[in-house]
Amino acid sequence: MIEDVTVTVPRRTDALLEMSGIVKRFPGVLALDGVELDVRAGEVHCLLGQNGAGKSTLIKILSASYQPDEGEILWEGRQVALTSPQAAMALGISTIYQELDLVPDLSVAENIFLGHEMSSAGFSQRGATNRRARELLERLGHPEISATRSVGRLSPAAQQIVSMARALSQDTRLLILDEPSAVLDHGEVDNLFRVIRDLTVEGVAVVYISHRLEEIRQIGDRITVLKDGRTVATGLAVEDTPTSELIKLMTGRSIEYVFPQRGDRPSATGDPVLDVRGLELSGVFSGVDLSVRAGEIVGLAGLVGAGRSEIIETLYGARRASAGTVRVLGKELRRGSVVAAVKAGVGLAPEERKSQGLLLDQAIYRNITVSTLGRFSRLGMLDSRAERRGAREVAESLDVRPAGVDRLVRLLSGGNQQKVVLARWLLRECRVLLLDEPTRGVDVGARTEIYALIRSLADSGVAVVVVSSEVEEVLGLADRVLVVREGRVVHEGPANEIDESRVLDLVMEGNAA
Amino acid sequence: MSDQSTNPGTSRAPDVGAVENPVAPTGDTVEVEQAAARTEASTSSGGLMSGPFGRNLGLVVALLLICIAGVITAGDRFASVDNVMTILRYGSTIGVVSIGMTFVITGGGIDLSVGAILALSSVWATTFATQNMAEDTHWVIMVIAALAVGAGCGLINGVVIAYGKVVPFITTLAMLAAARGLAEIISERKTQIVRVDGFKDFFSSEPGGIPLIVILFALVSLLGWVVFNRTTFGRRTLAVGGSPEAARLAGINVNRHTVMLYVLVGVCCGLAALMLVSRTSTGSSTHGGLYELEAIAAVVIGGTLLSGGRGTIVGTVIGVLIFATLTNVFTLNNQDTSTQAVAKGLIIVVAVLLQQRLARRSTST
Amino acid sequence: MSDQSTNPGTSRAPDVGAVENPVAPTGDTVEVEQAAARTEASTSSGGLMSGPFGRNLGLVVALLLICIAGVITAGDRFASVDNVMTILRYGSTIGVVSIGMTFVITGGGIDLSVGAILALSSVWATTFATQNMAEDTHWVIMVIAALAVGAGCGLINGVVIAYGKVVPFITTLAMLAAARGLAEIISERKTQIVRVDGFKDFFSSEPGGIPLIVILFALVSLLGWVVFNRTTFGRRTLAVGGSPEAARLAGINVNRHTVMLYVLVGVCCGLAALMLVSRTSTGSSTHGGLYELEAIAAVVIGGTLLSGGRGTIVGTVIGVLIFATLTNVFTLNNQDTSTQAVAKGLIIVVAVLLQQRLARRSTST
Amino acid sequence: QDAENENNGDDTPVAAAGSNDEAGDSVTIGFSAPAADHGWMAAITNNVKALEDEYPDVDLRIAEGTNDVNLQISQVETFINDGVDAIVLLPFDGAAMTPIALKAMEAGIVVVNVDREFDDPNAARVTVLGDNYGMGVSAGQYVCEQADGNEDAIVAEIAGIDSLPLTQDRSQGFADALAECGLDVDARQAAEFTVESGEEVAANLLQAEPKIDFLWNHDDDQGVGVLAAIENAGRDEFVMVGGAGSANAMREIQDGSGVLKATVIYPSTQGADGVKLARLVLQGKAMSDLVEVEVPRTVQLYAPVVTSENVDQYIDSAFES
Ligand SMILES: Nc1ncnc2c1ncn2[C@@H]1O[C@H](COP(=O)(O)OP(=O)(O)OP(=O)(O)O)[C@@H](O)[C@H]1O
Ligand SMILES: Nc1ncnc2c1ncn2[C@@H]1O[C@H](COP(=O)(O)OP(=O)(O)OP(=O)(O)O)[C@@H](O)[C@H]1O
Ligand SMILES: [Mg+2]
Ligand SMILES: [Mg+2]
Repeated sequence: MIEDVTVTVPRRTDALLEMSGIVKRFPGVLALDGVELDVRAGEVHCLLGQNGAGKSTLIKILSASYQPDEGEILWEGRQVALTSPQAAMALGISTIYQELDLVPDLSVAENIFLGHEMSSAGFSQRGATNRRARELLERLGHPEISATRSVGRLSPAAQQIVSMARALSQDTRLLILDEPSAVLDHGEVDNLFRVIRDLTVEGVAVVYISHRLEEIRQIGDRITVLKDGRTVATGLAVEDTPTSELIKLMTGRSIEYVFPQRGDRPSATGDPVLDVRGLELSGVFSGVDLSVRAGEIVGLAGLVGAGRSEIIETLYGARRASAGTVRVLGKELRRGSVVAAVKAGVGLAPEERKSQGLLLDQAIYRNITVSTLGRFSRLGMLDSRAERRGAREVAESLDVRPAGVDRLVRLLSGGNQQKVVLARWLLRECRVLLLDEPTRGVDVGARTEIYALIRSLADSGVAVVVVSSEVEEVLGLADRVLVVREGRVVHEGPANEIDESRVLDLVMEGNAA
Repeated sequence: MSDQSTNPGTSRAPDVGAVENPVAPTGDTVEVEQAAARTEASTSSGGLMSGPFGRNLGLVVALLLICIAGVITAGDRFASVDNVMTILRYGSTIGVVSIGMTFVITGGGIDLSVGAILALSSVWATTFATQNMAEDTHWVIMVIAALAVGAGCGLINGVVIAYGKVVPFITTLAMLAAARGLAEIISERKTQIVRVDGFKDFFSSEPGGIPLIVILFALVSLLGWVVFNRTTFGRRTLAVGGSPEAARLAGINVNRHTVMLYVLVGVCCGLAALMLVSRTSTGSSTHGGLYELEAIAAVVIGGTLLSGGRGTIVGTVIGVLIFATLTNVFTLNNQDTSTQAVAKGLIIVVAVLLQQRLARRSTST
Repeated sequence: MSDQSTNPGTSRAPDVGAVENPVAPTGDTVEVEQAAARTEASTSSGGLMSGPFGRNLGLVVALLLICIAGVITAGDRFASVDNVMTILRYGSTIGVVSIGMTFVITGGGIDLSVGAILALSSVWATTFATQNMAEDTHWVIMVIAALAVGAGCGLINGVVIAYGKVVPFITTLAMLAAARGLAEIISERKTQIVRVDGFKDFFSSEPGGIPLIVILFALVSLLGWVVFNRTTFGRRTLAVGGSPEAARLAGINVNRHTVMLYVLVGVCCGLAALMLVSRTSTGSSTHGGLYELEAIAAVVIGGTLLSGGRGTIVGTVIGVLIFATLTNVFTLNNQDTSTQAVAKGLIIVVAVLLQQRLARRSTST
Repeated sequence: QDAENENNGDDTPVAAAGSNDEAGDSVTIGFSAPAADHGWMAAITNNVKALEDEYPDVDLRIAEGTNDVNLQISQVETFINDGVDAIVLLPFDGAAMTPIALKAMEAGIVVVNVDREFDDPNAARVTVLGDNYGMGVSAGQYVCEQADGNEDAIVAEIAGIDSLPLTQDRSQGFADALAECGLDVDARQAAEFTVESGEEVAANLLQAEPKIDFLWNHDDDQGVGVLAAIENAGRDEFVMVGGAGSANAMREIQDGSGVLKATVIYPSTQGADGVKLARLVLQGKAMSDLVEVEVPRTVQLYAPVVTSENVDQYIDSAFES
């Protein structure tokens, strides 16, 4: 595939966009410190870097959502000032932001054309808008998404498609995608790449950000690496740069094993810590049996929308099961009660980290201790010294960066935010840990650390359930794998007895037919 | 430097997709369903008749129940054309204000100063100066005065909120105090009587047997519906209220839009002031007392989300009618104020509960 | 990144700094920047005194300006112990309600029924039955009655909001109507005069020359501060208001906590009712008129975020004092109500703008 | 019906008033007033309600009290729709209710205007007025009497809701009467007719004026709060005059130990008087003590000053606030 692209794309060497010496300061943070970037028409330029390296900040400057403190931007060789999002759009810069920026109560078509509505005399031309939207969705390979449906009703993956359609609804010369694949599964990513290739053939330049390095190999032409707000390498040709070197450029160290070694697990034969029987949430999934022993990691694989999140949310009590029982250490949990689950020693790191997992505008230590407040209080009075100490200990053991537990969680990078959520349950010393997409949007370095952490938790006797859309991750991390399709468990077995293609077959079955 | 333009993910959770994501288990099991129900409803906004009807089923049922109560307790006294006109005339003023309020609330704001702006507009339109000018030229001068005062107050609200970044609640609370105070100063606390006959004649006319102010309310509702659902302004209002950051990134001038929303509600207050002036033939600093609460209540009961991003004009109109009819039925039955207040409190809560349950049922099948 | 991690003093920063975020909520786009500024401030805040002070600098300045205006225009009549007591006595009732309101708003809710609950509590505590009972037994019965009524109303609010999923605005609006109506029915719209001497003697006592109700306000503020900043309850309130969903998934019983918040504000209303009963020596269904707006205004001016998740007791107390002092200065200068209203409107907006600018400056250096 | 016939045939010359009270044709009378948010207004409505039992021939329709002119207009519209025989209207704002009153008159309904006057004489068949200006004058004259030539006396005034015309009238009357004896109002604040506002305003006012000689408070209901503030402040150097004439205030005057020495009556029976007059007009009766065969157009009630000397005379008819 990659060869195809390099052959068919007419390489132009003249830079469409050049950014140099870009500096962006936030109070107390130097987010960008002299970044260089040049992008050519018709290429896919990948932007790599750890969480917090400044990738999103850079592209927000490009889309004029931020103003740089220093530096200049050349567009087709001419210096431009990007003063407002409109100005950037006028040049043909379209952006798909890392955090989906759609309006839930507007329809798909209305979202696509928000800000540049098709209208006459202020009246929306709904027919034309819907028609154009359908065309765009079709071009993106998703004619099944209804143009009149409200976006809030769509799955995250479909919302991502709508964002794409939105970016394509204008005359685009430069398309920026900030981690578009985080919510997509395999098939969807392939589809996305097909669209990107079509665009580059037309001479559109693409800036692509992702933490999944294998995607860079598949789609990228050249690479720029950011580290701590500086450009450490720019214009690297994808073919000539081994992954290990990329990792080294990004993290400043080399990472040998991404997944931790599975130890031998004597405990895996003991009584189950978590035992789920016949769990059902009507209309979503049914007949789910699941048991996890102390020290065991069980992975749930499946397509986006298969109902894996619902399964673990239900067994956590965040949704009320319509049938079935959940036992922890033999004790049955009250249905639909998170409080009961937490009391029994269950913890959940939810899928939507920011809205469901964290109190973004509060300090790190408060996010860590929120489930353990009782431990630091007597008669309701908090001993905040002890509380901070407790939080700091866990944060340090997880190497949450930057150090210091008084920082607002909002300002942490994705990987570190995830560590904060894990720290919460680590502090609570829970018996069962439910992890929903624990590494979504997390960079390679932090990802490795999180894997190691999960493994060491398991080794210390915690029963772990991991949901992930990355089959590789499930297979690499889990001891046992359950494959979920359309709300049913279709396969269960040890992780080392199944391979990626088999899982994909299981997952796709029925979809393909 | 441009600190204002450089902020992502502002006051709302930045991840829009996640905030109102139906997949997310919001609140608790009940709420998830509600969210689903609500979104479902708004997707089907295709047809005018089918959409609003299903969505507002609970409200319509509540209104019907009140009407039935009216017929049972007051019979023909309730179910007569005259009485219906009485209800409509009564609901018109607050109705026009509520339509404007629907826009502001949907756009993520709130306006506590509507009653005060109404009072100020009414006083300004009826000052001797204005009336003298109107006599010399044309009574339209009074109309222009009222609308201009409303728009001006709205403009001040909007600018302070959008550019001064003072929260709407505080800004409009301050405007409430200031506008009513100014109205008192201008009128010297006297009720100002309208002496311009053309004005009175025009506004109290009843073309086709329907009072002009009722026609005005109908027109404003219709216009409001069209603007809300069929124009870019209306759609952008939803975007600004639902996700100001997304709206900004989409190239919408959120600040300017916010200002326009407050000007719009200000103009509505000006129009309502004219309606009230014609109805009472006076301008007074006491006009429009507690209209803010009544308008907000009608809007919210109608199904508009108080936190912005979701609104319905049809719901607001039904909400206004519910309150007006309720009051009428109470009057017909000679109820004393206190019992009314208690009953109203109960009915409000029951109506909302009913609305929620029915909306869920009607969309989950 | 590295400059962040080497930031000194993070580990020894006392928690106060982080508890009450220093920056007033300012509209939309400036917020992230402020968030950053806040961390900065909280990491470097030295002690108890500097924390609240710097954070509320704008408010303190506003209060000082008003005091200076008072001294200039009214001289010793303003700057006397008696006058300070007058101001404090005046601010105490609304102050106690505002402390409760701070909790509810921080917890993501709002309570429009505070005034009505206060009225109902006052009437219930002073019904003849109770007074007769009190004469037979002890006036403490009246105290218990007032607090119990407040708690009961709060309980109803809380249950309807938390379990019925009716939005707080509508629920408490309904309670406003219902409680005031009930108060009128119970009192038969008569002002009920307190005849129990023990009660009057106790509440109008002035231990150490300070009126008891002022002492009560101080105690409630102190208690409120401790609960807000130093207990698990306060911490959970912030969590529930900041992100109810995240709080729920962290194992907090959000519904129960919400109910407790409304009970708490209800009890505050009950206490405020007792204070008002002792101050006016009457119970009346008209007590507490418009307290909802005044309390919310004081809370929001103080810097508590109307959308929840961030609050400050110190700010609320200063907010209450600003309003009380302002009224006092106006009265000392014999200003009429209209001028007062206009000036108040302006001052509110200016105070908030000042607060925002100063808070930003003081934390971004 | 029997009673009616009896009445018609009854020519006993005893008390003409008595014959007016006897049952006549059945009449339907609508009554609407502002919100009963303070004692005096509540007394108005209560006095009207009491008539329902007194006159079996009157079918009384009492609409919800309201301070929203829009709503009050719609209440009158409802009365017109209902075809009541008479409407007794105590408007929140007289001028604002004029158009609808005119409409009612045009519809052949007898409109009785109570307390706050319409701006068109044709809008009412009978107008029952309290004398707000006269009330101020009475209070002012009493103060002048007590001041006894002392032109330096410090006079304070606590008014009612300032945006109501009646408050303006009272204050005007007060100021005019004071001017007669060379006095003027040194401090004036407006409360809201509620106990609480009375207390708040008085507390601040007392602070503002370290020494007061006379204090006129427009309304005895808010006066309860004013008295509480005075007690809280421990002040007793002045003479206070009340307004409206609640039973409470009269007991206070009777007791004589407090600062409240007098109150100016503002009859709370106006509404009831209006209903009675409406009934007479409808039944074609006259005010029997007058020679006139029709009910007069305007009845203005008297605003007497009640002091410890004549309090016994008034206390029984006073309203409980
Ligand atoms: N609005 C802001 N205020 C303060 N600091 C900010 C702001 N936005 C970003 N930062 C900080 O700037 C740095 C760069 O953030 P940025 O979001 O660009 O990283 P990123 O490379 O996109 O990371 P990720 O891979 O996690 O998306 C981080 O340290 C972040 O905390
Ligand atoms: N509240 C809701 N309203 C409507 N549809 C919903 C709701 N919650 C979930 N769904 C739908 O149910 C299906 C299951 O979603 P879910 O997120 O559980 O899948 P998943 O396997 O966890 O996928 P992912 O990898 O995205 O987490 C999806 O199609 C989703 O859109
Ligand atoms: Mg990023
Ligand atoms: Mg999921």
